[in-house]
Amino acid sequence: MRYSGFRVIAEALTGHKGWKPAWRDPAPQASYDYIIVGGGGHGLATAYYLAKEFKQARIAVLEKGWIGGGNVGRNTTIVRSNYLLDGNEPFYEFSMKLWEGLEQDFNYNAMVSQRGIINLFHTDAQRDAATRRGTAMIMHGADAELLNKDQVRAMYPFLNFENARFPIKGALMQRRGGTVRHDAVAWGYARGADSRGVDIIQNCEVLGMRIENGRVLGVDTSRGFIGAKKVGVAVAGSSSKVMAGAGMRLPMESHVLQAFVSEGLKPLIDGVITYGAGHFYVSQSDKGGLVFGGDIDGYNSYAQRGNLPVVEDVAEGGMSLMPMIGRARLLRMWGGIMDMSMDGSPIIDKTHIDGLYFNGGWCYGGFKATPASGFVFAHLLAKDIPHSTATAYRFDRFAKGLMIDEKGQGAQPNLH
Amino acid sequence: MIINHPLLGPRDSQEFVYLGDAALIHRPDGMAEGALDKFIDYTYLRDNPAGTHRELWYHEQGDRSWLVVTRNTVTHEITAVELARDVARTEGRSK
Amino acid sequence: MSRISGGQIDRSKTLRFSFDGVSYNGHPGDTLASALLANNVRLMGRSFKYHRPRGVISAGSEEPNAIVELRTGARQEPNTRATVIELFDGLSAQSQNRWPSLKFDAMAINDRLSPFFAAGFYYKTFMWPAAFWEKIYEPIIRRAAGLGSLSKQDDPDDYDKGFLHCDLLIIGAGPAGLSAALTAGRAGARVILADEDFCMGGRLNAETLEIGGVAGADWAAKTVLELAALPNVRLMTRTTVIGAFDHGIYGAVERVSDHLAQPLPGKPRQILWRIYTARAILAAGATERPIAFENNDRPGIMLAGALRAYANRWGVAVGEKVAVFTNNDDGLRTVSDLKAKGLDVTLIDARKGDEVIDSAGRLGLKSITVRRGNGQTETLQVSALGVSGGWNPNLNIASNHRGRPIWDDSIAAFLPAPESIAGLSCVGAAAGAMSTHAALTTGAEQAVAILADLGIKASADVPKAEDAPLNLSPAWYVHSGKGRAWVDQQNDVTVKDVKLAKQEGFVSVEHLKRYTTLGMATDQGKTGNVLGLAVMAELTGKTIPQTGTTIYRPPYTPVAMGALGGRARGHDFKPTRHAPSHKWATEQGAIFVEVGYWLRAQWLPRPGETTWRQSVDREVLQTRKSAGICDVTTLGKIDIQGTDAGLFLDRVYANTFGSLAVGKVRYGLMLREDGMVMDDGTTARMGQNEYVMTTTTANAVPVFRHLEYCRQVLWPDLDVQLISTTEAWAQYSVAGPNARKLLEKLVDQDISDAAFPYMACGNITVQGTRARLFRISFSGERAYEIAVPTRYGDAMIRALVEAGREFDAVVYGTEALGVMRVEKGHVAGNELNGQSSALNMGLGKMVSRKKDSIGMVLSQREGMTAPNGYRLVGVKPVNPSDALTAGAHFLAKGAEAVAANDGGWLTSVVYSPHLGHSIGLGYLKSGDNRKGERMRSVNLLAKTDVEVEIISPHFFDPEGERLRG
Amino acid sequence: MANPLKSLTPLGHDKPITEIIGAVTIIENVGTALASLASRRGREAEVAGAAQTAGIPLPGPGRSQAAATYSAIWLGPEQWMIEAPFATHEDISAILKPIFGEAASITEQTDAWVRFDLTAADLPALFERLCNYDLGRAGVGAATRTVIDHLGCYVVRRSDVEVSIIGPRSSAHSLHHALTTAAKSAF
Repeated sequence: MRYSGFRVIAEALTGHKGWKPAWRDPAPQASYDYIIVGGGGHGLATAYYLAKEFKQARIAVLEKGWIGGGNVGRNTTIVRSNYLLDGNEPFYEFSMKLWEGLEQDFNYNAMVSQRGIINLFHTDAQRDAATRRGTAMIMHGADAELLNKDQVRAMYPFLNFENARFPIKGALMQRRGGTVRHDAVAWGYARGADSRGVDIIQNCEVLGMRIENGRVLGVDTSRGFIGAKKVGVAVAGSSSKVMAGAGMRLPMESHVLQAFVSEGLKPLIDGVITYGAGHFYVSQSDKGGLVFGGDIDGYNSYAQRGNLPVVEDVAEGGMSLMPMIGRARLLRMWGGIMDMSMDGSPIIDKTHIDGLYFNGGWCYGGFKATPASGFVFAHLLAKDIPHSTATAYRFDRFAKGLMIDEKGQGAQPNLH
Repeated sequence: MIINHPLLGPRDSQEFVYLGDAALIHRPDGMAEGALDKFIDYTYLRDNPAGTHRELWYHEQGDRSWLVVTRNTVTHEITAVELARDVARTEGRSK
Repeated sequence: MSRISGGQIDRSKTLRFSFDGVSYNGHPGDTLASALLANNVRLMGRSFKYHRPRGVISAGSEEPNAIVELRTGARQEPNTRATVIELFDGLSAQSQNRWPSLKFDAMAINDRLSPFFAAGFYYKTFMWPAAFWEKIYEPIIRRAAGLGSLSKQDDPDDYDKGFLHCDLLIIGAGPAGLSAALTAGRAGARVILADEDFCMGGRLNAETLEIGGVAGADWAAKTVLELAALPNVRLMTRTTVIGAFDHGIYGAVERVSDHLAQPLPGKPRQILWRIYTARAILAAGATERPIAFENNDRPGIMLAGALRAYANRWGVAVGEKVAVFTNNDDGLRTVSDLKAKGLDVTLIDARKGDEVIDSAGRLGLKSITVRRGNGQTETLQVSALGVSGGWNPNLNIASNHRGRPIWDDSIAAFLPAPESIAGLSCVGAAAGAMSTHAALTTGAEQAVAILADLGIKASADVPKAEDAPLNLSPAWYVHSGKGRAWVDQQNDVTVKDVKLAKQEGFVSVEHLKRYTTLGMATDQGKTGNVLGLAVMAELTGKTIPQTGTTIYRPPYTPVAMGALGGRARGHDFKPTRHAPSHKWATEQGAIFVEVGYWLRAQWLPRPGETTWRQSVDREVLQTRKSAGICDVTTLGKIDIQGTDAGLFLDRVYANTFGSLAVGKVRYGLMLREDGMVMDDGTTARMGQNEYVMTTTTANAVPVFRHLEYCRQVLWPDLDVQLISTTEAWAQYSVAGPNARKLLEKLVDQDISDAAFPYMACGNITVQGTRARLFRISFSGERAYEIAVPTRYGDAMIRALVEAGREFDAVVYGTEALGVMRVEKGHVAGNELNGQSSALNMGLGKMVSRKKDSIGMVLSQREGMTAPNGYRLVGVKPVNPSDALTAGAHFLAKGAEAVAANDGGWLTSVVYSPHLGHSIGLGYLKSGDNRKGERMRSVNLLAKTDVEVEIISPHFFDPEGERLRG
Repeated sequence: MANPLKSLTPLGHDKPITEIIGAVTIIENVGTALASLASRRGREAEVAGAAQTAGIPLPGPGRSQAAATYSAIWLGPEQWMIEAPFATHEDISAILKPIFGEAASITEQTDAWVRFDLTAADLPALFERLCNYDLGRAGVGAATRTVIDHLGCYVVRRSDVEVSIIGPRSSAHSLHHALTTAAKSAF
């Protein structure tokens, strides 16, 4: 069933009796050609593109809970392609281009809103880094601009320019950056995949992998064994747990990242603002809530909740950057579990087990990567070769000394 | 969180800096055969358990002791806190 | 007037206040809501989506409808619940989310168009053409959305943070909390009793029930008096416990000044308390929930307990003729209490099959339509309707750690799961103990049990109180007609929306919440969530617990960002570190720059100099010509002692140190275990077992942490002791041909080249004062670093300047320092970027393979030793008048500016007054073999494209003759 | 030889400041010389012996201890901060080194720190606005390092009504600002 303005009007006039379930609730079949483990944004996008772009069939997505209940439903909804390194930027720019056509592609309004993102800088060294990054972005086909202090002030006059411990000197801006209605991304992909025959199986937890002679045969689940020719794992937050089922140790730790939303407010902040002298970034949702976040709590955790020190640290950053928010109220805080990898960049690769593929290690970057992650993972699953924008996301890059370390922090996940 | 420092008693975790898995104690010998492979595993691979985890914390704003904290990564419950120096010695580290 | 007799307000005093510009009177003890109701104002707000006229439905912090903009100007506070605003003289409030006025709101058109705005409609449209989203649809949506507005001015008030410690934190000062506090307090335990209200007692203040033969409110007051007299008990009113965090830490916000027009001088508006507890008791009571029926959202329709509370606590009747719609005996209390106040009250008892099926009155309730059990319908003219669908225990905080609540059929509500948070016990209504007797008993008994665990003997002494059952028979929503029955009033989520969600497959609680926005409003669904769950349960034919539970995250009620930020704003965001020469440099009019927490002199302008370049060029040229002085105190200094100190240095530095002679200094390169460069600096051997390491300013703390890690964790038996001495010494660099002559005027020892050659170090005295001297250079000139105890740092800079006068010595800042180090090809911050190896920096030979050191092994990986990797190069513009910019990328001549052609980038750029053009350092692929090559340096942001020549990074005195002199 | 160098206090004045803010008296104390003392590996007993002979107390974890001339604060395992009157012990490390010889590592610390002595009848009421240290339960002689407004500081309870805060000297102004602000706010 196709969504459209006309449809909405027609349904409104006939009591909304015609709306059908957004996706079916099928029972698992005995076997599939492709099993995608994880009904989050990445898993659902993978299934969608497998079916739509790579014309594959007999695909199932297995989700232990309800689809979209993981990080795709608990993030700060920012999309951008302002990465520095060759291993990353082509991929994130590919993702940005997919965002730009996504709603028409999957016929669901995910409110992809390119209202611009700025990264403030406060020192000459940060400005030099912004020049290096911005130039690299443009070389990779993305957009970037360097704003001076006055240009930033014209855009956001309420920032603290006068009485700041670390004065604002300017910003790197990507106008194509912005926000997306996060839940709608999961639902849109789910609906699009379902309508192309993908079985989305909720409340079906993968308990183990069945592997014989170095080849995967399928997965044991809370709803029984399900056979598969190929199994793709996209379970960011639980990657180490699931891959342990295949006897693998991963180059990552799980950490909790808190995010926050304020009470609804009339429009204040049009785009996305990232503070360069504190751990704080903010945007305003279409409903009016200020959506903001900062650093991970910093210790290994699977708890999906954080502690006060980081809450306070984020608020301190916010108050020092925009002292007007003192009288806005924090309404809700939540925590998502991040795969924090050893160089801050993801892994999308085959494993040493035939038919078993892995997608994870997204650190903070998972949401904005969703479309490209699904696309390139589908490419890898369907063709057994990496997509041209994701050739660097290999397991063996650490052994070879080819880390993709945007922050230059080395092998310490909680610093990325 | 509260870390019950073996010498100083309960302290707010905000006084500490977190490093990671206490397996880092077992640094391979850089001059030994096959050191490269050992260092790659040592530096990059983690068990990352959902459950009991032995991890290194540094009391940077306190007495500058490195501690080995045994903590459940699902509940955050802490069941043991030891001086890393003592743990390292009992696990065979010396000079 | 709707004032009736009784209530806990001080009628002897009158407070003036205004709402939407109209002024009214109230009394101390009033909330804005009670005072407005007392003035016959029922319409207080508009709903989020349909802009429906709304009034109060509650008498507490669960209020979804009566939310206003409090105060004006920079203190304007959007979305503030009228039900918890303590009235003060001169209070001014405005209604919000309406235009042009509250009574006539143009956006109410949405209500007429509501069929088009069903749950999730926006996911299905506004997609074409794509460009229209940002340009047309979204701006309209954004303008319409949001509730109140911020002033966009800086918050003028201050906020504090604080830390409290106790044996027992009791959350909520109703009968259960007071009973627990009394028990624990009398036993001598260290108790904190916190309540969000400005008056302790909880529901007791709103009831006519008796405890121990006296009115409940009086018992509460008496109990508070006794507790206040106990030194071991801290009573905190106006204090909301916002959440339970790990290991017994609770967050709480105390509203110190919100009941005043503005804070007293020096006092904060609010304080964020971090409360460290051995144990805690949740006695937060329960929140009443409505029964949904058509048009159940009109001003005048409220919770039955709230209607009762306004009458009993505030002496306010919402009209003469009222009705009560209930499915439990608590509703009957409202009937009897209001009758006792002389009001005309009609009971509609759902348990008898009677139902309210509709209401009328656009801006305020005029009448309700009742369908009796026998099927007859009648219309009642009432100005208020109290609704009671039962009570939900306030288990919010008990579920902060994601412990799933448990359904209890006897009260048709969720109870906190036992042990859902370690150390937290729930008592009273929060635990489902609904009678006053049960509240008092569970509170006292839990306190006794907890104190026993803590080794404190206590005994429960519980006065007599009512112990009536609730007699509830579940009724969630009235099935009738086609109209809309509200579930989440603020977000305008109706029963129909829940049905639509079910129809479209959004049946799980998580999907229901996200798709319909149920429970996402500022009240976080305190009154609506369970109702919504119940509707979904009925639609899916499941029980409520099968359908799902709702768990709550912090904060319990929304928290001002200012309170979470505390004092850390403006210049107090982070501490400031001053260098020893700061006072002197300020006198000189120096320009300062933030370097981490430090403030360093960036350059020191002299009269007549109009641009920074003039000052910096002078500082550089004069230093190279004669002598320059620079405060280098900010570099990290670490005292390393012990018989294994040399061995230790060999492990942490990539190059060799054990062989360093006493009295000598050596440059050291420190790697991370992954083989990348962590830091660099010099280390001096001051004695047999005594070294002084210097680090970069930025890495002083991480390097010290790393050394302690190596010492304690990796090699615990090495005899090495560490302590930072960064702040103990004021250290100045004196550089230039005349540096020695200058110093000789001040130091008491022979520092001739024979006695003190290049790379020498030693303890000396300056005019009798203990000092250290190091002959090291960052500028490429003959240079010394001289250190004196910090208290003499100010005198030392003055002495150096004085001694330098005859040589026209200059004091130079970080800019000139940067120029000279680039001229010399030394790596610094922009090259030490954490992504670069020794090989990248042209220092590969420094990594000794003869010993095991941190990072040595992994620095040998193929990807890090590839010959086509980045190498440090020097860069100069072919046309000397061209300016280079740091961050620009290298491209071959004629190559298109695409990533495939990217050769590297310029890391640092300065103007070299010595060479008369701008120069730079950069990382260039295969840079080693490209000296003399001509390329372009391209900055695509500034759109500059400069032809450059790749040269050696050592622009100045490559042989280093000037160093040795 | 020119005039000897003139010293400044951590707050940058010739003389230390004393101020009274409501119920709190804040004194910038420059009358104490400091040096760190750390046992060399395996020589803890020697250090203890030498200290006893010299009348230098070596308190246990979380404690400070005063004696005739010297007092000491526990810094970390086998490490202490030794305090002595500045007037007589300006060159404190030179005085201590002969006492311990090669058995200990000694480092001059006098100038690394700013010390504020706070006097108030109700010190816990002030400290609950400053740091998470439970001063209410910390008796006389308690000493620890903790965080005050992002600064690592030692808190030493000298008596029921007096506490020393020893913080990083370069941040003396920030620390002083934090103390005075809290004093105004708390009382």
